[in-house]
Amino acid sequence: MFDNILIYFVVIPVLMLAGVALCKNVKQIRAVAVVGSLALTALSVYLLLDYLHLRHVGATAQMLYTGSWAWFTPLNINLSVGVDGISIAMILLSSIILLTGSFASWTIAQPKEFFLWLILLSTGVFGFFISIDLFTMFMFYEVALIPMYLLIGVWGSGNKNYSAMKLTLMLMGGSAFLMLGLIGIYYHSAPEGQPLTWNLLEIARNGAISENWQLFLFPMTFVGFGVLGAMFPFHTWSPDGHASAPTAVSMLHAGVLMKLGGYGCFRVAIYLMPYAANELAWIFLILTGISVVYGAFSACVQTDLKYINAYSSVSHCGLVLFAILMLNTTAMSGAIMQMLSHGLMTALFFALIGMIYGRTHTRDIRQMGGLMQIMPYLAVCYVIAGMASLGLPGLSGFVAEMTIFVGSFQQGMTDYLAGAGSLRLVFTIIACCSIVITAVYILRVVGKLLLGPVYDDHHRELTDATWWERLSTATLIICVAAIGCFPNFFINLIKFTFSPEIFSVLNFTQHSGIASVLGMN
Amino acid sequence: MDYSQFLAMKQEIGLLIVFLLVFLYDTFMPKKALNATAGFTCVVFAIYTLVSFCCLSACETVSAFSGMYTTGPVMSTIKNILNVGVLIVLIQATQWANSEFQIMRRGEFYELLLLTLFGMYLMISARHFLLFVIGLESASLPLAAMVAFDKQHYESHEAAIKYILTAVFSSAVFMMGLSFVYGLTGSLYFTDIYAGIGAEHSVMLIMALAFVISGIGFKLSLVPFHLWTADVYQGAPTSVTSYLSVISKGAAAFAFLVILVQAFGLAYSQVWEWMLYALIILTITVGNLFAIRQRNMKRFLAFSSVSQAGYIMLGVIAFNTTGLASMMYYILVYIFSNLAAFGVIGAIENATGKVNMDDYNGLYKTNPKLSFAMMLAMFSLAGIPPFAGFFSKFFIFTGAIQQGSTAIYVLVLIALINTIISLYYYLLVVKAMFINTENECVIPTFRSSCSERLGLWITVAGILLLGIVSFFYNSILSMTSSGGIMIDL
Amino acid sequence: MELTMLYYLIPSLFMFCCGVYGFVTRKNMIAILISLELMLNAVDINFVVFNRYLFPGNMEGMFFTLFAIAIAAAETALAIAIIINIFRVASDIDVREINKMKF
Amino acid sequence: MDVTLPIIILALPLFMFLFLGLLGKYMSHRLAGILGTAGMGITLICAYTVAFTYFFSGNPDFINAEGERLQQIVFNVTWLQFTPSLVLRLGFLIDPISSMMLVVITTISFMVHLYSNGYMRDHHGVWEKGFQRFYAFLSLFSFSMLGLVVATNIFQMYIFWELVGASSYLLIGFYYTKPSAVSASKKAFIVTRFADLGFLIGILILSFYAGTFDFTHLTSVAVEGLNHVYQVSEGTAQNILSIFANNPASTFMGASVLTWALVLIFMGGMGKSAMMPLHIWLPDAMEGPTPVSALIHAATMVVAGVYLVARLFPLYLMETAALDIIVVVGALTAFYAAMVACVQVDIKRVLAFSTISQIAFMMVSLGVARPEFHHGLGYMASMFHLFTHAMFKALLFLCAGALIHAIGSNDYTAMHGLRKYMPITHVTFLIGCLAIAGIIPFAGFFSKDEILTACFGHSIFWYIWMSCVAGLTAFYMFRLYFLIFWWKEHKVHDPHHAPHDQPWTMTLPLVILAVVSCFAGFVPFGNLVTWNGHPMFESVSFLTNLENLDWSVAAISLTVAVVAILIAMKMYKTENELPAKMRNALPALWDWCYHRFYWDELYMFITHRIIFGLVCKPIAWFDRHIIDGTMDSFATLTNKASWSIRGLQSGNVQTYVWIYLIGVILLGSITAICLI
Repeated sequence: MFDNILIYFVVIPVLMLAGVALCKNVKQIRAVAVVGSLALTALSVYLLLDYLHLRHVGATAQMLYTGSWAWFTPLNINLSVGVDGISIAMILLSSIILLTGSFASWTIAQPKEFFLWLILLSTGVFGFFISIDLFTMFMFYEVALIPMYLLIGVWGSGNKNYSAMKLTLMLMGGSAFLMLGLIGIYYHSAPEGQPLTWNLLEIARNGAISENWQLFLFPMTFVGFGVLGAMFPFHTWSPDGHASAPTAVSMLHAGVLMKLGGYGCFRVAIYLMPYAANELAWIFLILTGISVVYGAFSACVQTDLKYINAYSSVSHCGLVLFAILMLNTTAMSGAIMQMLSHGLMTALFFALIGMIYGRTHTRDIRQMGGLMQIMPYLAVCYVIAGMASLGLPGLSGFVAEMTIFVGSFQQGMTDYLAGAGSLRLVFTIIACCSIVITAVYILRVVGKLLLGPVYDDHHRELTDATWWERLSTATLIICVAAIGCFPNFFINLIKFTFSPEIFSVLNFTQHSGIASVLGMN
Repeated sequence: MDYSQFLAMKQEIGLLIVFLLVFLYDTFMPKKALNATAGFTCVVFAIYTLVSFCCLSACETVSAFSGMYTTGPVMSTIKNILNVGVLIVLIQATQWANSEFQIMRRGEFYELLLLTLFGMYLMISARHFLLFVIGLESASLPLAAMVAFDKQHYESHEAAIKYILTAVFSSAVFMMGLSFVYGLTGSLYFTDIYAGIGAEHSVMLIMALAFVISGIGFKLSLVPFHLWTADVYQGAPTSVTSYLSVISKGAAAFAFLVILVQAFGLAYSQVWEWMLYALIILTITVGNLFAIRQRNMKRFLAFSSVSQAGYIMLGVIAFNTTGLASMMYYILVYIFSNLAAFGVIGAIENATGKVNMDDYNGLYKTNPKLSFAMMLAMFSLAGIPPFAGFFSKFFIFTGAIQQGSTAIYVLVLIALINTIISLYYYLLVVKAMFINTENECVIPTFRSSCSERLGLWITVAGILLLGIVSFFYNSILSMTSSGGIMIDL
Repeated sequence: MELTMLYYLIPSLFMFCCGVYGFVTRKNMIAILISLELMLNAVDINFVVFNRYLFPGNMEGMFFTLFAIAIAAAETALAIAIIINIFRVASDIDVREINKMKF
Repeated sequence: MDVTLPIIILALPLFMFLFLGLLGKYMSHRLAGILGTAGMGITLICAYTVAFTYFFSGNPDFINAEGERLQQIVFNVTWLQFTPSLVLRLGFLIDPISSMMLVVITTISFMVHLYSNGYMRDHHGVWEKGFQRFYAFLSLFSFSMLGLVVATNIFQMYIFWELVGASSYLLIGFYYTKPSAVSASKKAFIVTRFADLGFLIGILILSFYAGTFDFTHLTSVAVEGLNHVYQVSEGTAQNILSIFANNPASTFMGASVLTWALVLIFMGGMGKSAMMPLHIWLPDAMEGPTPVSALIHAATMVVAGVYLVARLFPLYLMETAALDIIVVVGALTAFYAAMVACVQVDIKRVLAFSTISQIAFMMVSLGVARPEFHHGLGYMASMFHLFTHAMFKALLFLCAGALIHAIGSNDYTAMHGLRKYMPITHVTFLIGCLAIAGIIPFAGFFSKDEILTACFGHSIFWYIWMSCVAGLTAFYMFRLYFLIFWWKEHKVHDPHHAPHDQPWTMTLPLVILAVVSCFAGFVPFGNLVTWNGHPMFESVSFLTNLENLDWSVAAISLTVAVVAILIAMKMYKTENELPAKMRNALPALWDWCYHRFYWDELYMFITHRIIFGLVCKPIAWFDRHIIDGTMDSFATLTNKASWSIRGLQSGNVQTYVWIYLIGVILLGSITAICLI
């Protein structure tokens, strides 16, 4: 079992848990956290390189490093792991954000409990990304959800009890639907007479889920994951939750946890139920298309920094689901890029907001101004994050959005010319408009918060970033720039999965669902 | 008559021996040795539990007294599960039993407890309604006495009278139903009833079935037969409450399944499925709705146990081996989770006499270990991984859905949505302990007695291991699917 | 005239209903206990009658009745004991006063 | 051609940006300035080498046997692969216009780098705060602009298009403590962003149908097709156009898909080149330091739109409808900007509006260009004007910078009669004015004359229109000139601080640019830059442009210009009542011009009232109260339900039993009813 490298993505966090539990003072805790997350980062980088090497020498399996260990044998539940480029990208993202997050929470109160919960959360995240068994996937998914409650409730700020409870309950509500969907999938995972299975790959290979069942199970799973992906109208946990959460938690939650939603929609809902995905895409296209512009517009009038970012996350994550639902290679790879990009970007945002809040003790942009003169380093980082978010070339946001737009537009025109309705086309153009709105609210914040004269003279004594803050932000910025400058590397990393023989949904050319329902011919 | 048939009842006999030992010890030992009664009982019972557990592998299906009594792997497993629960209860009760008020009567407490356990054994193994009724009554009547144990507390008496009156009433209704079943089928043997009732639905039989179900639903505290639960749980001594909440529920649930399957099997499955759908939805929802408001921890757990009973019934309605196994597993996990919660409550009550949720505010600051155990219990009850509760819930849903009808999907969806409500109130406790700080009289830091700590350690270990370690569920499921009571499905 | 089963069942059902009625209407707990006895006896009558008329071959009903009577006795004893306790504590046996724990 | 020089051209400015940006604050101001200038100087040399090799080496890669200039892609690396066919490459394309642009950009940029060494410090030699940052941003801008002009495909162009937008944002907002500067930069970015949205969608449409981003592919197809269309026969045009024609959706809302694509792309151009109605950001952009205005908002970035249209010119020729739109937009903008420029007080604003007007000239001339008239004279004229205008407009801005630096104010009212105090500035400014007014033999004359000729060839109406605009141009430029240097004597409070010419770092660029403005007109553009690479004239000499003038047009435009200048002189040479009189004569017109026809107020209304007030705020409210309210209401409803049923648990045994009994009976009876 321990000859499989993937297992260590769960083992190391568990060891970290034990280590933190045994720690005596804050120094040791920091040491454990940093060393552990560094180890995870190193491991994921090694995994990345080794994966590319294997592909290069001609590994053709869909998932590599696959391993499967019997767990609940009578129910065919195994601990099956395996990764492809997409999972690896996600794992890399998670480890980086865990690392920077532990730097960002260098001086947190009650560090022991905090890091216990934080690491438990990341255990869930890593487990989710490496597992290809629906049961373990779901288990790790919920492991990742619940520490949120205490992290926000204990270390949060503002209306934290309400936010924490709301966040937990809404996400659990999503996972209630999800659980039903997954069990349903299990009982239709294999044709009559053959043993049932929870294994993603086998289910996809069997393709035994009948069309009617797909139509019932797809919404269950998609909504279940979509809630975590902040899909309109189930996004309302996100503003309050992020606003109340402590820095590192916002980073991990917006940076990684919300990606679980998109990843799950993509890996479970669409991958296993292509027919329903194709038939029902239009419903969720409308919802996600709405959330793209809706989030952006809402962000324009917020005055709390975290609310602004939460809404922009709604907009960006909406774009992820939107692109996934295009059911077309380019758009889907764009969606993955967007997950990476948004993860790093928004983590950077929340880190900076946390640092600014820690100094000024307010997040209201009307109470601040001219921070560029006071804390230039943080201000410049904020500008860079903003530029990434509004899609400046050379930073991650641009490549992701452009890939999505190109792919969606191709798909939209194909639909339109095939007489399958202009829904995709229309919503693509609507989504394109979001780049302008994004510019509006980003520049609004930058202008109000960083530039202009100093608003509050008490702020003049404030200090600039400390070394650990510099470390964490610089790391994130470098990653953002790396994606922005060498996108093709990542595209090559993930593109293997998007071949029609693996991803059967790509075989659907006629998107009859939209046409038949909306009659847009 | 062949008295060797008694040898079939190994576990019952073993239990009787334990009972006699405790009785003799309590009666004839010198006064000062009595302080050790509790320890003595625990040890003896532990030995018995161990032995019966070891015998489990050697156990094969036998029936005695012309089929009145049957035992087999599955039956002995559930009995062993109950034994474990009782053992934990005994350990946790030690502190309370040694308190000065109980000092004179603690022997009786243990004897009554063991008697009720004996009754539950009979309920589980009975294949004839006469034996079943005897088991039922001897499981419930002594409980009334145990509920009334806190003589100096008025609540204890109120709880007792409410319990005894409703219990007798429900057993009357139950036996009324039985009389009609007897009248219609001419026998009280499960198998004969199974054969006797035709496929056609007669109103009288349906009513009779409703009466019977209500009688057992009373013990399981299914809505609307649950109303005694909250008051009794609140009034009774904490140890008794924990015993009520897990052991008798578990036994009743299993017996319920046995009766439905064996007496009112396939021919009437449609009928009682209808009834169970209604009962389960009511039970889960109403239990949750009542639990939301509760401030008294024992009352709160009472309602939570009501809704938990609903989830247990999902295993019954599944009507297949997976469901049975999941139900037994659920009972096992539920025993550990609930006893962990009651262990903490009892410890705090014994130390400070506080039982309100508001008193728990800021508990983590003063007693981190206790609040940690409590949190694990709550998460496990709420079904949060990686704690055992998650697995039991997931498996019981899996088992239920295996039945495959559309109605079951709806039922499970409702149950799942209810888990959100339950998560809410379980989190309220966690919130009180970890997040709330506004509390003028925080529970001071205290060191709970070693027996309580032992009990808590056992339960916490169970919560952590029962799920992750797949051995337990796998063995239960393999046992149920290899014979046991489901053969005739 | 020849007595059919109905002649016994109807009174027993009536007894049962009386018991229920008494239970939910009487204030005095002793009276409630008596009503419970009525219900249990109705059950006994049922068993005996069914056994005697329908299945004279075996004695299941009769035996059940015997056990039921014993159980009823035990229950009454226990209930009386508890009621006495209550009377000691509350010096009142009005069942409607026994509602300190509610909601 | 080997790749070292092109790579240096792109890499060096980028490196300078990173270097100065990251390490700038650890080095002295002077060193940073020198490094930045030196870096730009090297880039300048490389760019010149590349351009001259392209034009004059006669290398068969660049010019074929019949003297046709060819496009050549020096390198082209895959950057991002969307689909097997749609690949986003970063490369280096040299052809006439890109080489020409290389020269322009590097020249002006170098001048500005040099100039800023003097400008960015006050009279006591104290350096501006953030001087290094300034040079870093300048390098970033140069990098982006160079990348834009050498783009091999339209998506690369879009990338650098965004980058120049960002660097212009940074430079306009250089004085970030000034709220006006901040809002100006924000405005500039958002307006251009909005335009870029059109650009993006245009690209998407174009690439979907053409299946490629590459200019070479797009245009070469079109070029040869057009050669067929205009020289051989109509028939073969179809199969070239067919890539856009052979599908049901080829027309959308009446216009062909190609038209839509091109118009949308032109929208991007409108944003960057400040065409009406997207021009509003440019006047405000003058909040930036004057050298920045000279570099970005006069010479280089603002002509990116013109460059874009020129780049895709063959495609536009396939859809002349788009070209007509360009003509209309351009002509209106030109006239509007000229009108406004006549009454502005802030000298930089005057120059800004004149820039808008001049760019509009280029646009018009592109719009009127047709291969059948003088081999697409308009195209050549537009590029020519781009070149000359860059020179003299940069000159004018740098002069303005010198004036502002000396006086410390942007208003001519604070200046008046400076000719004695700042002779060099005076002369150079005058040269600039003559050039832009189109007085022979200064640079502007030739290019503007070609443009008017092209208009004449297209339609007489636009010719007259544009000639009027040319007259206006001459008028307002000389109004400005006279108001600054004449009008009345300059009041000097104390002789020690009398305004004087600036240090050599600032005057040298003025002189150089002035010289260039004098002679740039004689560059035989017709042989260097034409729409399809075919040279216009057989023989080339120093006087080629003079010989090939269309004297009828030239004479008219000259007279118009001279008359305009005379009027300006009459009105503004010496202090008099005439301007006030005229202003009172037409108060409404004056107000509208002075307030730029209230465009900004209109935009304020749309953005603040409509977008914010009627879209954003309602949506935010809706989210908080409706969506979130619904979610919360689930919780509250559950709670209410819990309270409402508490009565069941009355605490009274008898009710318990009642409920029990009712439960049993209902359970049985309902089941019975359902099943029987």
